[in-house]
Amino acid sequence: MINKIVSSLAEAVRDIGDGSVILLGGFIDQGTPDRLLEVLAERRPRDLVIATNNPSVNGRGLAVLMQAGCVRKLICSFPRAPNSDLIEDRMRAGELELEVVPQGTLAERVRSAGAGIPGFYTRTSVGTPLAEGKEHRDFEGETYVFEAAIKGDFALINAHQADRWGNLVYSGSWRNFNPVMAMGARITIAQVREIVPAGELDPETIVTPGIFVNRVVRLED
Amino acid sequence: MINKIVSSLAEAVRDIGDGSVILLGGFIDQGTPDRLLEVLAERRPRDLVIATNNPSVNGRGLAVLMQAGCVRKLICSFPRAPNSDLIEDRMRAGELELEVVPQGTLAERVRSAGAGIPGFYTRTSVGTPLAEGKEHRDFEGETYVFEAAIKGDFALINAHQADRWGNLVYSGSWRNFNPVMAMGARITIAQVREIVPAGELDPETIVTPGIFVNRVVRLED
Amino acid sequence: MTEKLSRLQIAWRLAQDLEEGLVVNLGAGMPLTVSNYVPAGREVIFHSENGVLGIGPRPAAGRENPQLRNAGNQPITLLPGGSLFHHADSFTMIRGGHIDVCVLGAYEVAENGDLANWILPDSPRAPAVGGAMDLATGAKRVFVMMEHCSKEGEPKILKKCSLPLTGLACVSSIYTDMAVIDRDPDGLVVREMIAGMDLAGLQSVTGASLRLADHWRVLSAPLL
Amino acid sequence: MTEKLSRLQIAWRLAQDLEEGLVVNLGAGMPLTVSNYVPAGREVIFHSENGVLGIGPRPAAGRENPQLRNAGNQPITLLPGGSLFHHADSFTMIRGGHIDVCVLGAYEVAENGDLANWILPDSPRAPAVGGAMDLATGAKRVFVMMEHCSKEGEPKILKKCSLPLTGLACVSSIYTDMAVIDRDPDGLVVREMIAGMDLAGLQSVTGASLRLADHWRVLSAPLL
Repeated sequence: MINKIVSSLAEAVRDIGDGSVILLGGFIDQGTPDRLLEVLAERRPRDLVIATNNPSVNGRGLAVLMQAGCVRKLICSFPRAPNSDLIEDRMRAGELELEVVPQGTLAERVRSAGAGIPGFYTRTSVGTPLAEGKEHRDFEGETYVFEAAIKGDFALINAHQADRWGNLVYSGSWRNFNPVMAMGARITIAQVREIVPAGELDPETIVTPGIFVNRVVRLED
Repeated sequence: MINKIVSSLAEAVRDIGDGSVILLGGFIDQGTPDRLLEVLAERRPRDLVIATNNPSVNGRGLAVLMQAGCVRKLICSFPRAPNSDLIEDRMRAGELELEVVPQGTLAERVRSAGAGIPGFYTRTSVGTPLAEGKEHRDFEGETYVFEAAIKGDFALINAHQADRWGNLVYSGSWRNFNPVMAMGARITIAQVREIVPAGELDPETIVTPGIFVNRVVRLED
Repeated sequence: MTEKLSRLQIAWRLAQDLEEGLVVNLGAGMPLTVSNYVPAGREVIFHSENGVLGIGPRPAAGRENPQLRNAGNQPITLLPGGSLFHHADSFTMIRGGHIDVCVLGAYEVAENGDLANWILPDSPRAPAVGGAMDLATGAKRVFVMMEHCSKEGEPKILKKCSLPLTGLACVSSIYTDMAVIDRDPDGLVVREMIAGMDLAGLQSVTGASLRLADHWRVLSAPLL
Repeated sequence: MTEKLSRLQIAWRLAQDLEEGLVVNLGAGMPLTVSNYVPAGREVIFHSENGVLGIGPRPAAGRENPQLRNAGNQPITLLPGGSLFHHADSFTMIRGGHIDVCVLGAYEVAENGDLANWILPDSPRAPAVGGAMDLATGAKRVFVMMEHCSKEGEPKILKKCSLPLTGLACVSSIYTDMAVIDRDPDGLVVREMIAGMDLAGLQSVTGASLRLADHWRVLSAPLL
């Protein structure tokens, strides 16, 4: 019987090793996989590359992982937060590399990886510092820049409900990057608030089909 | 008050002119916009370019439009059907141009158009006749082919329920290409089985947000 | 005398130009206030890039849903007809030209429509772009709302931006505390000016050449 | 004597190799029969490219849902855990390498794994590819099921395909009425042969060189 449910956060993140590329769902502090990140931080992996919209704004999750010195590179659209001094200090110390990516470009780069597409052209960022050094190309008189896919070794995401096949539904604006990151990684791990029996989620309303999900762990109340 | 509901099929297709590029939802005969196509055929537009997974297999919809001599070019993945003699005869007579596209490439070319992406790279079709004449490029040791976006002037689709904002839900496997084609056209027109008051569709379960839909027409029972 | 508009009055003025049925994205900060001033009975569909269409009035205190917030992280409600979707679909809407209007703040706007609104080169803070470039480039029309001049009194509407750009030739209209200015193929056209202001006066606080529209009007807004 | 497998027996044999938890796409036609022979109690998730995951048993007569069919247009059911999605997401699954196995028929397979299964150049019919190229290229493993030889008795497993290709170096395993053959970096390896067949006999009806696996077994299937 297929069963993607694991019994603990520690088991869920057991094989995230040094140097892994990790995609994070969430937006600001909406639907972030905080508990997975905090338990991962206890293991002190080194040199992680994190792709996320923004750093932790609530001092939880990613902030804990960064404070533990686990992150070598941050790929994100909005690297600013109440605690972003940490980011800036580490950048100045040469301990953290930052790649700033427009928000929609970040989403599409990850979706591309999930869809077997090595990269795509977009008008977004043309003429700005973020397009510098990237391939430019004209289509029908408009200039576009090439953006390469970002493939994750792991995705850590947050969802509302799951079943044992890994099907997921979200709630409100906590959906955001979560279904996208789920598509772009080799192994996707979801922290969820509720697990329901297979068949209880309406097939018409499942947002992330279980094919994109490897492990599900329910948060303790 | 926003109201995308129009009162007749004829009104829904009123401005589809000669030479239009039209994207069709549906797969085999699952969820095809047959009535919109049949009413369009009555107006005898000329030189239409149709992008669809397959020709009509039930003699309805697209078959009626083709029999009326309205179609100049067919972009599709599976141009074969019980009535595809019509296609082959017209091709031999030089009256119909056929562009065969792998099914997933067709979906992604249309989604790209909807997403402001002029084209993308895929491994699909590399080494086959369908990649001939297209740009090839290597990424990390693999060869990819460039596929250009297909932007529709119109999309004709089929959905289960709609509201006055144009939000759509589908039913079962009749979803297929419909939400994709809805994204890729300048004007999207949906034939639906039911119209419900705004707010009745659960926001979590809407598949095609109304932003992608311009007109909705309810089929008579 | 020339009474400048407050920030809320700028938002009010801009809101009057949002026609029924438009899909509008409001940037974080000042632009978010625009939604409060759409004339009653007019349906405008507000989009938030974190995956929401059809944002309604701010929830009453104590009635906030923690799982329903906008891109500025404020609690929101959904109107009947609202929908939810993920980030890739949200930016398909933006990048694909499905958003009718986005409203952004600006550091600088150039007469060719170039926009600079995301980074000050001498800032010690990490550079943060968010969705600004996607919106500036992808929306059908970009409305900028800002003070006409910087705190130091320097013009923010310029011949050419000096700051790093957000988007090229993307701004369609500028709403300031002194004027409403549209961009056409020949440059910037003043559609409205506050009472007491004339073109020479406005030109003197503007770094790009302005023309006056034939049927220009007085810019006014209710007290807010 | 050498008793060749029937088509259903080939499907049965292939089904035994589908491990619990795999996501499997079955091509139209003969491959669709594979789902009938997965051992009881083993959960295999069947995918259909028109937007379905978790296909269950064929519905009973009179219980068909006209709005729930597979890519071969047959009525289907969904298992608990099944889900529905649109074509772009469905081919994200395929092109993105999320499908563990696809099962396809073939006109020809080459020893390097090239597959030809979509077009006969002398056919008067319009060329039709459907999802074959996406699946051949995108699935993690491609299982071919076919008769070992053509109706004319010619080998279909060849040094090099003569027909237009569907995909390059994509076939992992071949299930025929005579043998189960895997592809490894050095070429084709016979894992199973029907009773009475030896390598020389199989080689004589095969256009590419075959090796025999160290622990090869007899290919057999129940009467179906």
